[in-house]
Amino acid sequence: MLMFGLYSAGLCLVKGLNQTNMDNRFAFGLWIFLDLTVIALGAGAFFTGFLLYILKVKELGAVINSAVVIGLVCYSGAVAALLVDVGQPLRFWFTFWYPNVHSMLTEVTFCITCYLTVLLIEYVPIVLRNRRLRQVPSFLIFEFELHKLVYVLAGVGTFLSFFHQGSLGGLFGVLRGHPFAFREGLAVWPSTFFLFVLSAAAAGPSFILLTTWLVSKISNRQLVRPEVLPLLGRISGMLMIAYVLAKTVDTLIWINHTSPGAGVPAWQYYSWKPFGTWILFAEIVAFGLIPALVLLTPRLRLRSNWLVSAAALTCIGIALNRFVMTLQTLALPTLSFDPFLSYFPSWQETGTFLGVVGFGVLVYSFSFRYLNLFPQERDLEQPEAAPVREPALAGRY
Amino acid sequence: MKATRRDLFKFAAGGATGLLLTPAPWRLVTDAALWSENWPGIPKPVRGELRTRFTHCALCPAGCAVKARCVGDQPISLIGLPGKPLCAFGLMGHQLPYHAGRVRQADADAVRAVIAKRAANETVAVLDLRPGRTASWTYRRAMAALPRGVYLAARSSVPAVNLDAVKIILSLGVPVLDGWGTPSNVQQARSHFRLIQAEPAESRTALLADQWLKIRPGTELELVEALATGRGGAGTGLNEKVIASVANELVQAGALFLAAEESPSVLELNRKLGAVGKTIVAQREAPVPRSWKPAPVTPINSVPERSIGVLLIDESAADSYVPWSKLEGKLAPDALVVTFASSQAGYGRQAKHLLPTAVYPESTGDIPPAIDSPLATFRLTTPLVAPPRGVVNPAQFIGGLAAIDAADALRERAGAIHAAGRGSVCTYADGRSIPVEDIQPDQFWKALNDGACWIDEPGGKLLPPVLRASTPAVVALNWEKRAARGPMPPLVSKLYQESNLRVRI
Amino acid sequence: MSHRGTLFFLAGALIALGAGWAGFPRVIYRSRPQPVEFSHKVHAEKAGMKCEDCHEIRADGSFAGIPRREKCAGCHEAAMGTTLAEKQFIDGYVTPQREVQWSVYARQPENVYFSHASHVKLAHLECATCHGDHGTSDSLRPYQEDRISGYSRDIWRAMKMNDCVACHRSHGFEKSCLDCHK
Amino acid sequence: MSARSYGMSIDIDKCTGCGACMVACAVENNVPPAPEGVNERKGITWIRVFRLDNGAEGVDRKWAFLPMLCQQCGENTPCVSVCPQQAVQLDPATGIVGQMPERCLGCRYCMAACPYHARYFNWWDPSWPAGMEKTLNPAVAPRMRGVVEKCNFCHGRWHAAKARAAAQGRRDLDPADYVPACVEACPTSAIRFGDLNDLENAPERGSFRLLEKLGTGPKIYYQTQRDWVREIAAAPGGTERAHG
Repeated sequence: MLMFGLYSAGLCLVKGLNQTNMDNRFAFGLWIFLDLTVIALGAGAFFTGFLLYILKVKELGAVINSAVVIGLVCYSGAVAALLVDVGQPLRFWFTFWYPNVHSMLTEVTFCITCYLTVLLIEYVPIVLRNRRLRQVPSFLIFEFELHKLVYVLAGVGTFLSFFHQGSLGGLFGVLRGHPFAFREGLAVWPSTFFLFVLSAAAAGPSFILLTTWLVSKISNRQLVRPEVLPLLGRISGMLMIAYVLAKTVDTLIWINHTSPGAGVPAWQYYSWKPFGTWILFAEIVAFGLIPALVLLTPRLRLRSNWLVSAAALTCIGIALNRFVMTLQTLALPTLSFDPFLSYFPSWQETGTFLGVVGFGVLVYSFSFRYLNLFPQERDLEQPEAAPVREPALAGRY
Repeated sequence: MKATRRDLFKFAAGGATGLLLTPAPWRLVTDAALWSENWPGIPKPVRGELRTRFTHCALCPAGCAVKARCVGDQPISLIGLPGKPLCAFGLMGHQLPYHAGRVRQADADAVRAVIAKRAANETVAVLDLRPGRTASWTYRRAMAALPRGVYLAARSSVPAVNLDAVKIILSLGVPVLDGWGTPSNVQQARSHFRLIQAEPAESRTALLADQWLKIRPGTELELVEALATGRGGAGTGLNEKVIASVANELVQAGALFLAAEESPSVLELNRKLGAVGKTIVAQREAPVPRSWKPAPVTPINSVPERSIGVLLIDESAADSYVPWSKLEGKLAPDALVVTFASSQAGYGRQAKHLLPTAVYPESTGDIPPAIDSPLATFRLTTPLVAPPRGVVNPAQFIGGLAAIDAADALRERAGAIHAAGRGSVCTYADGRSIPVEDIQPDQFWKALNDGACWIDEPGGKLLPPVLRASTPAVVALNWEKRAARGPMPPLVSKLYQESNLRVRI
Repeated sequence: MSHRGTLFFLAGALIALGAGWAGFPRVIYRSRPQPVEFSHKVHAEKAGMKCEDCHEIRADGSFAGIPRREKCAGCHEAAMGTTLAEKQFIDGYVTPQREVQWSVYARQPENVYFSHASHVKLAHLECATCHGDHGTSDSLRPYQEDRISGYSRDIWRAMKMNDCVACHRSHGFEKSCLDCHK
Repeated sequence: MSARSYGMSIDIDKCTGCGACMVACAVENNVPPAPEGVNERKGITWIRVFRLDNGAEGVDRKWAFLPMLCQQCGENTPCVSVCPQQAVQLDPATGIVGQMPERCLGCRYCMAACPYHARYFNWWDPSWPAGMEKTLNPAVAPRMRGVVEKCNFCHGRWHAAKARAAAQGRRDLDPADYVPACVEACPTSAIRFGDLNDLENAPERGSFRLLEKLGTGPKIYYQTQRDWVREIAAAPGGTERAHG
């Protein structure tokens, strides 16, 4: 999978982006959509860190390491995909050298790069807990020092990711040219900015919940105390409900005010098959409200299959939202005489992304194998970890 | 003492830190980005002094005046004269020499030898796809000189259309607004004639016409019959009312012109409706030297079956073509077919030999008066770029077969025109118009080469054309058909491929 | 122990510094001599010529750059002096009518549009302002080209974008990139 | 030098869809011909003529041609604010929205931002048939693969005009000095170009702009006497009428 990914990415880099099925209308394709999704799901890292270190929700200590690794995996993957996505990767540093401070993308790039480094630093102590490394005294000292830092890091991390999650939303909220995506701003940011933050925060815990559950199923070991997952669920649920409310309000404002203001009655967007109003319904109710309610109902929450499926729904809901923001926005015609277009990724695009996924799975499973991702695991005195089977994990996204 | 692994780490670390304090890494990063500005494959345009040169566009019989912007001697863009714009294809003309499908090499001498041998006792025929040029005269002289030479013209009779007198045009699939006549003339006349386009395809002319009769393919002549007789026409797919109203319009209109590919019934109807002599008039040609003894123009139909031993086709400048099926029958069993073309797209498929020719704007020659110019004109296409080695000049080649030196034919004709002393010459550089009798022959010749047009004086009444109603269906080339039959400038991809503007019909 | 460590560290640092500062510039630039030995000094002083006598601005505002052979041949059809350089030039280029393949020190990237006309005729800049003492130099130094970017080193000396911007800014001419880029 | 605000006024009724503007533009700005198998979705045409029809069938069916190019938006220009590295600029001196290929990262965010789809990405390395690179225009630099490009009102001609004026000692341009290629080439002079600040170029009454309500202040004005054309052209958001 990794090899295939590298090959397709190589094709795109050497032969150019003509290898993809993107075109002048679909300037963004599979990659951007999935990057957004992945980053949203990776948000678990910052938010758990936030809860644990800043709000002192101690129970989450059980999953923080795993969360950090997931965050690292998601972000590094996304960045890798982005480097293939741009036409001139050699010029990536221009953004730092000649930044355009008004551009959401600049904000995104800055925050993501910084946050990636933060994640790396947060990753170090986890690595250092590895038994063999612990034999080196100087590393031990280093780790100790680092531990004092971790609160700062968590703080910084939260701040950073808060911003870029938002800016990612802003990316499309500012598209004045696309009434379908354009939203009025609160302060300097369009409403999507805050919606994205909220949704990411909501999806993050759910995703951690999912992975933890999945890993424990695969390695059939109990990794965390039974109350941790429901807790994650509850957090996710609360945020989700908040998000759904906010989203509804925003949508109403948009339908009745923003969009008509730009000269387009909102119904027009949904007159294009297959994007009927059902997509709006699915986004807000089916994959928003319902899981949120499930997660907030204690009885259901305690049943693992309800819990897990609700979490899954949440993640899907977020993915759907990102899909709508990226691809549907571009698919909808703006001029009366241009057509509604559809787009299907080429195998090179898919391949590249699969490669990223493969990389993620690899990193995660190695960390799981050699590092102590779930501190409680040892307290629950389980037998020594069996090596994780790669493919079994592959279906995570 | 021995360096441990840790020391090596330290050493490397030191190296790294040190390197960061030097320009090297930063410079490499910058250079990588700069390299992306001119990595291999990005051509560098040639710089140099900008010059302006004039010529005439030879892509279609309109022969528009061309103002070429050149760097040094290389044209980099073409543009029309004020009030006389070029069409989309004329604007790309200077790229034609670089067409990928172009044929460049052939053994002309071997072919010449073969033809010469057979010409002694077989019928040699020349098919001219743009009659009325000086080259055409060379062909006719050569065929007259050969023992059994025949000169075939794609259009046996070249009538002119007096657009000023036209009040209504019924066009049977003729691209009146897209490659027919001189764009600027048609544009100006458009305001005072009504255009009815009878055509199956959704061509641009059809879209822009005042009325579009969407007839079934191949029912043009049935429509003509219906219009002439007032009966039938069901096969066209139009209802009687429409046909009747059109017929009525045609009769009412004082001066009309029925554009169509040559065919007896069309000419008949034109006569009947009184177009002939009023809007359809005789094409006038510029004077030619008295010493030139031309062979007659033979209508293709009157050529005996299986009689032609050697068929020479001049495709180098084609305005229309004769379907191969119409020619096949005339050829002797072992006939030798040689075509002069710049690509395989045309008759190249049927011909035994293809002799590569220069393309506009490499070629030297003249352009016959446009179909919408009742006055005789004489316009040269002076080459803007040098033709590649190995191309053949059809006129000189065919002239050579009959020991006629056609190298100076153009100049001789210019001399004859000057001797006639009629008309005036308009020079493009300064936009002046000088009566011919006021300038010397060599000045006249120089002016023509530097970009000027000789126009006959208006005087004299317009004569009705000599129309032979016995020629096969000749297919007029609109731009879509041209694109299919010959090389087009590479940038036509903008029109046909990268946008939905034009569709190949 | 730690001593040794620092030692190694410093050693590495020193070597890297040396390589980066001294070695790198030699490696990165490809250097080639000009085809003909030419002295601006001689032409300026002995022949008393001015820059624009050879490097003219055409009527359409474009800059002719380095004069072509005909221009040189105007004076050097036959040898005027006794120098070997001139003899070589005449035998090598004028007589066989070959163009000289000069390498232009100040050749800007393709995407730059620099108008000598506006800088000389409107802003009345001296040639020396940008070209330094090139006009009085006695010999042509070898042309140095960046191996990776393929640009002349002199751009990096005095004609970087920053240099242009600095001057434009100081005169309040900084409008947009498209002022100078194409 | 007084600040200008260059703009166009296009008479849809005069446009015959001949494509001269598209070709002249490609020739002037060194836009390469399409590589194998490129369609209208990946092709590069700084100006593109669209074919409109009134959706009726049979004899009532009517057509119009609408030349479409970068609308040079003058107010909160969508593509300028989104570019992460200042590769897009609204030149205050000319009102031209400029694209700097050598600065462009190729993120295509500006293309997503443009409501007129007037920005084009170099999906391929630029390539011309052997020998044809001799015909390139020295006033315009060919773009490299992986960057965005668009109409800049033939900025190379603006440079040339400035240089010509400078050679004559003039700082300011006369209207005749500077005309984009499409305007020069249009056989029916359907496209007019000029400084919108000058009175004679002020848009006529009844002329409209595309997607005005987005509030991007485009500087390309369109005219038509035909109501159905106005209705279609002015209406935002794809209607069922739109055909590929």
